[in-house]
Amino acid sequence: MSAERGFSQTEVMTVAAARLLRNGAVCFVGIGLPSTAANLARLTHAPEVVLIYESGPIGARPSVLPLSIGDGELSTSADSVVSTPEIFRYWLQGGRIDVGFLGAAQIDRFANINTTTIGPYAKPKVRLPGAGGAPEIAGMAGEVFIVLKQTPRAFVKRLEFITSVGFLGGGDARLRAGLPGKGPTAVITDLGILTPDPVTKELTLTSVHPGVSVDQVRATTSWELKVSDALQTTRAPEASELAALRDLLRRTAEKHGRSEAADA
Amino acid sequence: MSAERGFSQTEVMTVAAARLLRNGAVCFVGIGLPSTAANLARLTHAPEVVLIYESGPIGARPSVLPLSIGDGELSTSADSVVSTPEIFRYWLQGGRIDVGFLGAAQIDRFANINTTTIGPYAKPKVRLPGAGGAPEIAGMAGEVFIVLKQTPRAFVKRLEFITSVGFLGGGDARLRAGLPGKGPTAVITDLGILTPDPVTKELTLTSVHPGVSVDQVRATTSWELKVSDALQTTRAPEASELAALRDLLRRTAEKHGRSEAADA
Amino acid sequence: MARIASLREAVGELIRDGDVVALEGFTHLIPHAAGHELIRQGRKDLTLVRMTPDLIYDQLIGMGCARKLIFSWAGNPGVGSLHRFRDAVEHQWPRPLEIEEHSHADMANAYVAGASNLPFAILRGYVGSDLPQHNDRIRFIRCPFTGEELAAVPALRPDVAIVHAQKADRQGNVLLWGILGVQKEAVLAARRAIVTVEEIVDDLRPWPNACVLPRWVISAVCHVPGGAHPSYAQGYTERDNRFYGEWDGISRSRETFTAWMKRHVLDTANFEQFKRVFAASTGREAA
Amino acid sequence: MARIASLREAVGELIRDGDVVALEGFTHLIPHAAGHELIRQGRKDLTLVRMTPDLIYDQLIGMGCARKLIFSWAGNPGVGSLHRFRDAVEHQWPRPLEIEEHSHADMANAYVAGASNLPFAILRGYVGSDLPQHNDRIRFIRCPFTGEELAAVPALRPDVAIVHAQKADRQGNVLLWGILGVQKEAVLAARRAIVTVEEIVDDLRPWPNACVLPRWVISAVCHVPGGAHPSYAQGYTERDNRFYGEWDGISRSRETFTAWMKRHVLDTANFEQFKRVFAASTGREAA
Repeated sequence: MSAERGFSQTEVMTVAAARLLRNGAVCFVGIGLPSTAANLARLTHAPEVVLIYESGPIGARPSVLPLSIGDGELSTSADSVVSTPEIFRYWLQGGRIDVGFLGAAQIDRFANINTTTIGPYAKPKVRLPGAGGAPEIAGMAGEVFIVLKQTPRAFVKRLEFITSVGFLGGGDARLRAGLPGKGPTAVITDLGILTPDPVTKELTLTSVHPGVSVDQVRATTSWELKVSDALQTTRAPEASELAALRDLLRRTAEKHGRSEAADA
Repeated sequence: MSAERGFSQTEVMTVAAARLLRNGAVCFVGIGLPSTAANLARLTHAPEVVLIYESGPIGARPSVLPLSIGDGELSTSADSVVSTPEIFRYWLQGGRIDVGFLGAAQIDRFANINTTTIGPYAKPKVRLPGAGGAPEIAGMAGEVFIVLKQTPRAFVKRLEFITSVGFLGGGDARLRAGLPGKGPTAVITDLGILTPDPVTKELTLTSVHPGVSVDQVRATTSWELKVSDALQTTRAPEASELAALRDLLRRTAEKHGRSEAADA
Repeated sequence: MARIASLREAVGELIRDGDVVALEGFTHLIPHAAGHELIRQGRKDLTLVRMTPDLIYDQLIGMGCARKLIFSWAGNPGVGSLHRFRDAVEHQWPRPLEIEEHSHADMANAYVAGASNLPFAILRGYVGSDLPQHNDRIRFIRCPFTGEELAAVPALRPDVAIVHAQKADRQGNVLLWGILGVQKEAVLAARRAIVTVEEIVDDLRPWPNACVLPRWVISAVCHVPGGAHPSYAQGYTERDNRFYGEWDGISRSRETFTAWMKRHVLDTANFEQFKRVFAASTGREAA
Repeated sequence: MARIASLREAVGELIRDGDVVALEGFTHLIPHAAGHELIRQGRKDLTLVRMTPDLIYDQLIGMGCARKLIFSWAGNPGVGSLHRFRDAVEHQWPRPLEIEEHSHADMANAYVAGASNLPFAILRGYVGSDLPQHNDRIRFIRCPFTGEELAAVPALRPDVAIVHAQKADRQGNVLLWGILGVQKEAVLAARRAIVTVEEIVDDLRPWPNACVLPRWVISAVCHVPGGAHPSYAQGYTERDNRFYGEWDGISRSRETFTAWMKRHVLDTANFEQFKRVFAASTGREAA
């Protein structure tokens, strides 16, 4: 945490991601950073956001962050708990999701993501967990927010494996592939926010977090990063946002009995 | 009702049909005669029979006969009530039904049935209710029992419309069509029981009910009816079977407030 | 997001002449009151969709509201024929009725495909049946793995689905239970959805894995106690089996049918008035 | 028809070397005790199927029970990698592990197809993803009505499904609730099914439309209280989140893994003994 600013880079990332979620949106949430940001939104400006987890809960309102996608409180706090096939068939594929909130191990300049392998698929250097729900979330949600920390190993020039699709080769490639929805409209990192160029769909740095330099973002991106002419500085987290986030993380740690419970 | 025998033709039909259902069988039940026979079986020799109705109940144990396929007691007495799509997908198509119990408006010598139209489809003389669940019950159940009253208009030489399949053109035609299960193994009427010839699959009179002559059955069948060399006489309903049936119908009439509630 | 509205408003605003409308409910929870309101408001040229057209579709067809019927079993359960449906099909009265006919398994799967935003469903069905010869929306495809042939049917995507349920809360979340039929699938397959309910409560208090339709998939919730009559709502009303029998007589002739519809539906302003007239004409309560 | 049996008997009689076995449970109700019993009985050459292989599959893979894994997400939820899974894929230890990899939506649909006795499922999926290039069981077909292209995947039909549930009655009917995952579909898709339960009661007393698996689709019901540990059974036990964290350390090296498995699984006769050893080694209860 930066002493003079009073918040960490992870905190500003989480708050920035949470702010993007409009009140009333129906949001398909992955565990980890996406779940932290989505629940922070729900506890601050977006009390009517509808959180859907792939394990079955629709309209979950957990009092603490789930450590897993199937934690009991997701179920007991939800409007409805349906089977996992129903979640994927009637709700995600059904076209009822406004926002898919994803994490990623690696991302390229067109917001395609890899969560499968580092190195060749048949002989991986690092075997990652795999697809999970991401390919169809990325394909079917109205729009997609991606949250991950910005490092050269994560923001790569060329993905060795595309697990889930962003804008493919850019331009109208996604549209031509027949995918509904807008695709990834924001990538929120610990350093700033990247959004796709309206025409080329290449990720462009449109906001840097307070105290972060453009050079810092460039240095942690393996491709030659485009920077917006209208680059903004992310509004610093409000005291109320920080208080809500910290309170959520404190309650979560107490409940789960370990401090690393929440990875935000 | 025949005074000297002490039971009606409808009663002996219902009892004969009920007896065919073995204890523990999983039975997909249509409303009307099939439901009466299946519930009589459950209340007499087959307490462990599992009755499934297309509206959703699995393991229904109604105290009175349902007037409709969706009566409330089917639901409250069942082991489980699932959605109608689940009934047709996981349970019927899933191959979990031992016996499909059907009624019919018309039947031919290969036990194909018509419940769609009398007269041409586009200009029907009589418009019947249509297929309902029957085409897939007839196709997917392990075996099929068909219950209907024997009249020349019902037992026809050639169906103008095949709604649900028996043995198609006979012989191995059903097998060649790729249908699982044995098809209709018994047609139970108010006069006797017809079963398919093992080779030709043509319906053959194998049992006449007490007091019924073969000529009577022939006269109510529009094709030249085959009669088994080993023709039997249906065992007369036991006092206990008749008592259970009449008690069921009396309770049903009281519950539904009208005597025509049960059509058996 | 669901808004709480009168049935008159909901039908007036959400259903247009020519719409494809599915009123579902498998014997249980049939939205009869909503059907009456369609008749009162004189909706025309509707394509009506329903697995088991029963009395309410007989009424809509007999009153000339429908251009086409998509169905799988059209009868008066446990009683016999639907006379108005038959008169329309056999004698084109009061107007010709186009029919598109399926099996239950097909329609149930077609609703699932609609709810799942798939263009079609596959099923093991129709082998040896003559139905596919009369309905070109039943086709056959091969499994890309085993080569097996399976029936394929297009998804059902009605403009409007109407269902009846036991409870809603004040936000418009809906809880139903008992025989669920295809109601959830019909609501999710449709562009707009109207739900009539027995009761509106502060808190639904659903049990685990209860069938809840969230407020944001419903267009309007209408408080219409007894609105399933002569069908029923488990825990609230009993099925009026006698009326199903009586309908056979009422609907047998065009004259008695027309007179009954005028007195009970056209000349009543809403379902509350219908219930009063029904009680007066039968000597018993409609729900 | 389900019979009530010990877990040792059920695994001994119903699962053979080389079987395709699905242990399902989406974070909730994971049948860990049954997985331990497979290891104790030394089952080999299994094809393991599971949407989210977690600790129990890490253990089965690390102990050399599996020849192949069919999955969609293999990680320690909220913690990180499955080290034994990675060691098998990256270094073929203790034996090579063939993998067949899908997405969640695909596997969920494939279980539905299996439960529905269909040879394949269709879904809107995989567009732009590299997965189909590495898995020829993901294909594409055209809608016979609209011409749209859709993904097609073969049905999952395991030899055996194993799930954990809250309750059974003495006839073997099973009730589960909360996060249901794909358990019902897995049981119905499989040829044989084993259900471990928290409790066996005289009367299930299910609420309306509860998720009940009838006795006649289950091969054996085994009374194994806490048998989901470190997963949980809603209403009975809490998820042991600490153990998920600790597993990261235990499983990181082959040596600590092997020692842990020997002490906790190979050297214990059943789940009751496992619970005692676990309590001794951690100072807390396993469920």
